[in-house]
Amino acid sequence: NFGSAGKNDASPASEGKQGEASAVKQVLNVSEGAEIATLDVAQISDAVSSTVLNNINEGLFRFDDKHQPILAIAQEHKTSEDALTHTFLLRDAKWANGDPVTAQDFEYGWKRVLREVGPFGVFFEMAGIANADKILQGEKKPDDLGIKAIDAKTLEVKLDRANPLFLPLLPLAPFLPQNEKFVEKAGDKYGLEYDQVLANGPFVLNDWKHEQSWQYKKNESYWDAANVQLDEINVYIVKEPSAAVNLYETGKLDRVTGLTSSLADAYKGKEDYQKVATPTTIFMRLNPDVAAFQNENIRRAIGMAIDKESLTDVVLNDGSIPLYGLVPAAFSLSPDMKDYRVLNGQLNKGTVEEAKTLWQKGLAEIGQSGLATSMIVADQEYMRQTSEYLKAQLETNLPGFKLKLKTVPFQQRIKQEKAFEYEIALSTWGPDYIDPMTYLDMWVTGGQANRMKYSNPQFDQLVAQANKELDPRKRYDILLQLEKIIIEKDAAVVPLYQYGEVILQSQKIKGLIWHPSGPEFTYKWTHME
Amino acid sequence: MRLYFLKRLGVMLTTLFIIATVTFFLMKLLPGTPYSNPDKLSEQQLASLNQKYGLDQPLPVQYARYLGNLVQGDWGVSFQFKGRLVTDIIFERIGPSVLIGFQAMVIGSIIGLGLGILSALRQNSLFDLGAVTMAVLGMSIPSFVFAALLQYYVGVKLGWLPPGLWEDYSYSILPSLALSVTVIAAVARFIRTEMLEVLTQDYILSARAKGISEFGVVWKHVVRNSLIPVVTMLGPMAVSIMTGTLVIEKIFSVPGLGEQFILSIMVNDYSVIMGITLFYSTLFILVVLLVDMIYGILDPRIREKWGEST
Amino acid sequence: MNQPILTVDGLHVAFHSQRGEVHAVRGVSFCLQKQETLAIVGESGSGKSVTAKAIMRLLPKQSTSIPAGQITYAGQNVLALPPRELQSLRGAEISMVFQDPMTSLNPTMTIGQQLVEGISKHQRLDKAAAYEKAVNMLQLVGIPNAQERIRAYPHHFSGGMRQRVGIAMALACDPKVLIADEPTTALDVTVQAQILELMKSLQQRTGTGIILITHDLGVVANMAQKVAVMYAGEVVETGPIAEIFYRPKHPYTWGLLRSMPRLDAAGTEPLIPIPGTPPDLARQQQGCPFAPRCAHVMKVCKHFSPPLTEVSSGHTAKCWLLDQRAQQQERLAGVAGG
Amino acid sequence: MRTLPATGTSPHEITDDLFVHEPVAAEVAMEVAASAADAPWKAALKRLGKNRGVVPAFVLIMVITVLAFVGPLLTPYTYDGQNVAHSNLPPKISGLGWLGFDGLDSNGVDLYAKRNITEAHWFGTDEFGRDMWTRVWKGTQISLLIALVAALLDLFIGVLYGGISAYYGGKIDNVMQRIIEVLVGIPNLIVIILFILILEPGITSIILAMTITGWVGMARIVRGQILQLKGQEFVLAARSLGVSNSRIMFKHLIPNAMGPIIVTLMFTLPTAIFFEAFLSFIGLGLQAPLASLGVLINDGYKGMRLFPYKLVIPAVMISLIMISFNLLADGLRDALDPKMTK
Amino acid sequence: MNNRVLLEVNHLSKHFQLGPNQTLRAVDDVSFHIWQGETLGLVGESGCGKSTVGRTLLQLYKPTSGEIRFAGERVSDMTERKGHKAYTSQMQMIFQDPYSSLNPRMTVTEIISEGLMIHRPNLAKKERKEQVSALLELVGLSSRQANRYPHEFSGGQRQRIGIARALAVEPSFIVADEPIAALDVSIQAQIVNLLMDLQRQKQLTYLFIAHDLSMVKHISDRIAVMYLGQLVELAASDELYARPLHPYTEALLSAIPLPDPVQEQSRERIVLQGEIPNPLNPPSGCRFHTRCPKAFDICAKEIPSFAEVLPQHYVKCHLYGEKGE
Ligand SMILES: Nc1ncnc2c1ncn2[C@@H]1O[C@H](COP(=O)(O)OP(=O)(O)OP(=O)(O)O)[C@@H](O)[C@H]1O
Ligand SMILES: Nc1ncnc2c1ncn2[C@@H]1O[C@H](COP(=O)(O)OP(=O)(O)OP(=O)(O)O)[C@@H](O)[C@H]1O
Ligand SMILES: [Mg+2]
Ligand SMILES: [Mg+2]
Repeated sequence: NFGSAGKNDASPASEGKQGEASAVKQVLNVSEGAEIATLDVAQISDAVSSTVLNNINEGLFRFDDKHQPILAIAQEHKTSEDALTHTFLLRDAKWANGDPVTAQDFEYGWKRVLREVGPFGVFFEMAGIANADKILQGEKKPDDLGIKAIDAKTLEVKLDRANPLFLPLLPLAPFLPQNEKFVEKAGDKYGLEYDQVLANGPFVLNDWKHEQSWQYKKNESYWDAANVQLDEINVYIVKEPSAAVNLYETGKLDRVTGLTSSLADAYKGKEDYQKVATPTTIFMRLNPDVAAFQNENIRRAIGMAIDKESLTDVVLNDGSIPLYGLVPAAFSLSPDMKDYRVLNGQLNKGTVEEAKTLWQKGLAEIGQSGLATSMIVADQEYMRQTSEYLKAQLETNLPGFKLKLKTVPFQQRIKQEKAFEYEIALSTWGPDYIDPMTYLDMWVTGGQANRMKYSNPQFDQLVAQANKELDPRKRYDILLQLEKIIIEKDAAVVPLYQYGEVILQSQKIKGLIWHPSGPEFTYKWTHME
Repeated sequence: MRLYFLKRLGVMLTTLFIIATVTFFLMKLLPGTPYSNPDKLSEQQLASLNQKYGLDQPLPVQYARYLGNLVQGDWGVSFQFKGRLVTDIIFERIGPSVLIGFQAMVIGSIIGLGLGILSALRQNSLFDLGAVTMAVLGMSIPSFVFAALLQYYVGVKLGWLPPGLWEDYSYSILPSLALSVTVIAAVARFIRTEMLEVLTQDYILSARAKGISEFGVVWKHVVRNSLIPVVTMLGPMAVSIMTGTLVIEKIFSVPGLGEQFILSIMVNDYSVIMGITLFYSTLFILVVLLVDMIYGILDPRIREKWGEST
Repeated sequence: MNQPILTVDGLHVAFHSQRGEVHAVRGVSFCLQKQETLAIVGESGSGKSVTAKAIMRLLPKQSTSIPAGQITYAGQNVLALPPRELQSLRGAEISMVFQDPMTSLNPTMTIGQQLVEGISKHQRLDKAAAYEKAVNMLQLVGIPNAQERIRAYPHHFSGGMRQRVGIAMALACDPKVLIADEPTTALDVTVQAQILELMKSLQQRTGTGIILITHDLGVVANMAQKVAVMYAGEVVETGPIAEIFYRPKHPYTWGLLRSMPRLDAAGTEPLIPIPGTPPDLARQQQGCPFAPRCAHVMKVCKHFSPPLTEVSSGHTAKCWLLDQRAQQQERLAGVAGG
Repeated sequence: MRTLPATGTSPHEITDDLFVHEPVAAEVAMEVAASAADAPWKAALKRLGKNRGVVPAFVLIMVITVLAFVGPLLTPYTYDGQNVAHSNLPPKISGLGWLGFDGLDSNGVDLYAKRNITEAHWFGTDEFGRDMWTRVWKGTQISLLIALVAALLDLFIGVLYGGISAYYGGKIDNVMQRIIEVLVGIPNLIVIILFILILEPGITSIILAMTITGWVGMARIVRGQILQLKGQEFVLAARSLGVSNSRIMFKHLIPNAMGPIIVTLMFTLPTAIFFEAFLSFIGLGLQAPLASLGVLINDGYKGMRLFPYKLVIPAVMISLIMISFNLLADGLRDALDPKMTK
Repeated sequence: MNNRVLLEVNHLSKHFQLGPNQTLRAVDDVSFHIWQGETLGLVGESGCGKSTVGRTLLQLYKPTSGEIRFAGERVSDMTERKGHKAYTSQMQMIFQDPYSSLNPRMTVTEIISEGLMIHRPNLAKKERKEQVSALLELVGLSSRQANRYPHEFSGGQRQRIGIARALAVEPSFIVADEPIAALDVSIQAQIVNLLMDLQRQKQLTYLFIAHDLSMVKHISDRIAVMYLGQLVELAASDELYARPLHPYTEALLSAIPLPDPVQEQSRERIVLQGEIPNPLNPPSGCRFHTRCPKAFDICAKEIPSFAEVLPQHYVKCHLYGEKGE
């Protein structure tokens, strides 16, 4: 049961037949758990905001229903031999105020993100765009970025290195065009109110009541308006799942997410009940400063001692699924359209007996009779539940294991992880982009998100290789190999589960596309039946 | 007396200054950064962001700058809502909080007074026992339980009122009701106890001897003389309720200030924390002042003590 | 003039306290005619105030009971009146001046508010007129600068001034019966004289019957036509004023009259009090309550309650000495003269 | 006139020979004087006993307290023993099925039968399969302790602070009230987060966290009362006796403010209990798997639709505790007030 | 009585600030002294400031101006140096209002033993209890009532509790603010006898405030008459009754009710005419001139001095000043 809400639906291409169902009002009502932080492309860093931008704006590419980049404002894409120069030909698209969307808008937009020290500025480095890294280091000016408007309709982007990730990143928010005239006029207010953003995408923002709701209307001047069927989308901010469910019951909402255990069970078996595996992974970091965690057998034993199925299905019961690897299921498809998880299988899965044996062996090796350690846990509900379960599991299944739980605020957990002030950390990771690499390259030696001094030269070398490999198949093989090294061979990290969501979605909604990373939804091809 | 209040106004500013100072430095001790996605930020990114927002400066410099801006009426901008003015955030959010808080106070005070007065007058009766029990339940069961019950039964099952969101007036009723439970309990308990005390006073006899109706006696003589603890408690309660309550706002999806504040602290949104703190403290101090003034209105003997102390 | 406006018959009041019942009033009877002043004197703690409050039905319901007795006002049984009628009675028909001037005024309302309250309840006056009347009343009881001081709070007033406010309050509605519980204790003699005059003139004008509770026998002499002497919850002697002053029959009354200082006396010799302490009202009493302190006590006094004996028309006393069998005792003649 | 029952020694008839002068014997008077009434505290205790709510309330508190310690021993389960196979079982007590302890879930399915479980969990189990009976009693222990601590803080800091502030008045009052304003003004949550960084979680930290502002409400209430009381004549009288300030405070002022003090106290208790739950949640309170009633309610609330017992049982428990405390407190208040006879 | 001045009051004033510009001069420039072992009676119209004088003496009110010397020492210095406690062991007050001056939450024993506990801390509990019983009996209450609360007593009984409370401390000076007003005559006699006995035995000194002039005369050695915040006359009691000089004193004496119906109904009184003046805005000149039957021009203009007209007989009246003669 993989994939998105829109999994069973037509691809964008097959979408085009317009409504015999014109009797149905093309209005979608959904909820969000948080307010839009900002709609200023240079400032955004959260999913809600990028979802809005994804639906009111359009960059060179946009994601299709398989989360693959497809041409959008770019009509044509040409790559040089060395894969270092990319040239885009833009189609005749318009901003909602009538201005044409030009190559200059892209150049201005990208450079502006770097000028504003936007949090997503790193994406330019990730994409490998020329000079991005130096600009971020402060060695060069944002104006030196490798992007150039050849003319109004031709855009040239230069890369530092051939990069397989370049295209998959392009649909993301930092790469959207920005209308200079409008941005400068809005000044400080840019992106803070619904009338302080300029659409060039399928929808325009019609209203935005802070902390309350916002509303999209179909953008009639969108180049592909003919394929947009929804007239109106209302998004309400509802922070409590039970409240959202109540609103769903009264028909105020067509789709709600994040049902908690009890609510989930209450709707199990109903038609509108769905489970969605999100790409957020939960895992344990084991600090190698603790002598026992330098022992591979002990690390492996810890992983095997935990009954992950019971954790996700009984204790959490919120749609989460057990994870035996770094990369979550339903996240990335290989060039052959196979799921990464399926390809790599369940790594380091064992029985409690195996765990016990390994544990005894490990203890003997380090000459200890038991292990008293502690785990830092962020103060989120599901984290707390997970940690309570882990404590019981480890303490019963591994004789001599004593685990102390230390609940701390989320910010503190991050801080302690970064400073190595922990023994075990119950950590989470979410993707930056839709590629397994977002879960893998964090473990390179000295990596910024490594935070447990993991170091394996072979691993580092393979990551470097994958980053250069332009052949998708070969590259995917490396990616699969990487996970095996860290989990199966080194048993360095203890993956636990991937966060899942139980959602209720009205049967009327068709073609709603949900993305595991970046923007959450694409409404362009959605319609009501 | 005017002098007294002028003086207190001066003192109020000092108090606010102390609160601002202490909060500022405590807040800076909080772990983490004010930037979103702290999990992903690299050291170097952090450094450039810090530089951009002046957070790389020594604390006293930051503090001086903050105060300087504050004096000029600049409360700063939010980090979590990139660049939105703190004042805008507060004033957008405070409306709903005040509305439901105020309604809860009104509903709570009226029902609470009614319950409390009746049960004091019928001390030890069954009614009294019932009222006390209700009040105790009201204070010992958290308001989110009432909120959830109201939402489900009145909002969904009966469909009488919207179960959540914030659109027109009707959306404010359920949250107000849920919030009022605590107020009812508090008012009822306090008025009852104090009335029992006052009812034994001699001047109640002399009021009765004048032949005024029992209602008149209770309302004009007993209740008024019983109000001091109620007012003491209601004042600060009104402030905290009207500046927003996390759970109720969350449950009913009310765009109020309460949720905002907690969130801001969790994500270290410095300027918003400071803004809301100052806003709240100002209100609190004003209400305390008001409560003291009401003491004076309720009991002239207290009023004159002020005259002496100036 | 000879129709009683208020009669109290065999009134008995008990307080429930944790020590058991306190029988504060034990069968008090008297009657009050129109335009008459009945003075109640007696031991402090003998139940005078309680009797007064019982007439007003002001005793706390929870902690008191009235197991016996009747109070009749204008043919109505006061003890059985429904609340509404009781309210129209209180303040308008029967009003009361409280003994304690401080605690009987509401500390949080101005003098004016408290006065106006009663006035506007019983007299059809608008606010301004009621206020006018209140100022008037204050002037009548001799509060200087009444216009101003009507806005003052009770604690701004001296004891005597508060007492006068209480009097003003009670007189405001021209009651038919005025119960004045030590109305002038806190007043100096000039003001006291003035207040007494005021009460008298009210009496002349409206035929008010006054029950005057006081310790000041001078005031009794000035005001009363009839006197009831109370001791330990009982009326031990009652009669026309001249009878009581000149021909008292009860040893307690003798003691009272004797213990007063006299202005014309030389001054240094000690006063003559009644020895001993009054009985504990929480206990069931046997015999005459005064017996333990009585100089003329007889064996019978300790075991049997003395009967009510009519000495002359309207003059009754409760004492075994009045029994024929005791009259034989020679001693009596000797003491009665003192 | 009442006829009085004659006692053994007294004559039955009025005979002539009784009419002889006979002064009261001195020893009789002495005998009367010696039999003094109860000491005041005894009297108060008696009055307390007479209040009709007090005895059942007291019994209930005793029962709950005893069960809080004995309860966990009555089942084979521990408060932290997980058994996922037994997760989310509804309460079942054989014989008490009619009371809702029938093991049926909200759809009327007998989960015990369905999952072939023979043991009965009296209060059901939570999502980890932990026995709720033991957890609830364990939680009651903690919550009672928290309530006790909160009450002590209120009484020791709140009453004293408010009392001193109002009694001395003037500048002292001014400064003390401003301190309260500062304490209330500084966001509690920030301070608590900072505590988490410094302190080990546990009772000490809970107490510390409650010490910051837990007593403020009490202080303000007491201040309001004392302000009203201190101008009264009997305080002047005490001053003229040379009574020390502290004695005036404790003997004259505070007893007269007892009503509101007790009610405030009753408000502090649940507030403290839920404050502890909040602390536990963010990491300063007791560490999981220990759970207080507050934590159980917070947790139970989330499953309220499908597993109402998880919320209802601890909520009923807290309500029972609070109702008994309140009845007791009301009784105490009445007993302490000498004017309340009955 | 010996010739030592126990208490000396010089130009004492106590003003109450009622509003921003409303000052009530409750006591205005009052001077007198009290010999050790003497009883000074203080009489006057109600509201004229008698209680205020008494309370100011005890430092319950802070004097607005003027000084009080106790046994030669300035009271303000004394309380500063030795504290309030030392001072109150010398000086006590019986409060006018027996209702509000008793703590409703304390039993009679507690109320009375409080002073004992403070000033005689070494007393064993049992002794203290005995003392309390003795005091109760002394004021004519029975020790059986010792564990009751004030509200269970009648007005007169409460008054006696107040007296016992003051006596418990065994002070050398007592301000008795209408200590007997609420008592029946027989108990009045008892109390007055008691006070006088104590005075004889222990050289006690009293400031005796009362309205009952016959009682004042009986107990006092000298009597001071107050009117509207000021002393108008001061003389030995027999002298004052025999030869009242101030017109107000005359009026006062003539108004004493006599406990004899025949005499009382037939006597003549001096009835004071005119408005009772406003203490917030007292009349100019002699404060009594608005009601004085003997007033003449100068009375409205000039304040008479408090002069010794006859030996040891002071009066504040123009009739006896040079201008008046
Ligand atoms: N609430 C009460 N509970 C118990 N006993 C009471 C109560 N009120 C009054 N008493 C008792 O009843 C008796 C009569 O009191 P009451 O006030 O009538 O006396 P009194 O005659 O007015 O005396 P006084 O002249 O001193 O005012 C007293 O002995 C008193 O102790
Ligand atoms: N606390 C106070 N605040 C304001 N005014 C007061 C206060 N206490 C007394 N007064 C005023 O001071 C004046 C004198 O009062 P005081 O109580 O001394 O009179 P008094 O001579 O004792 O009268 P009484 O014989 O009636 O008790 C009165 O006018 C009174 O209103
Ligand atoms: Mg009385
Ligand atoms: Mg006085």
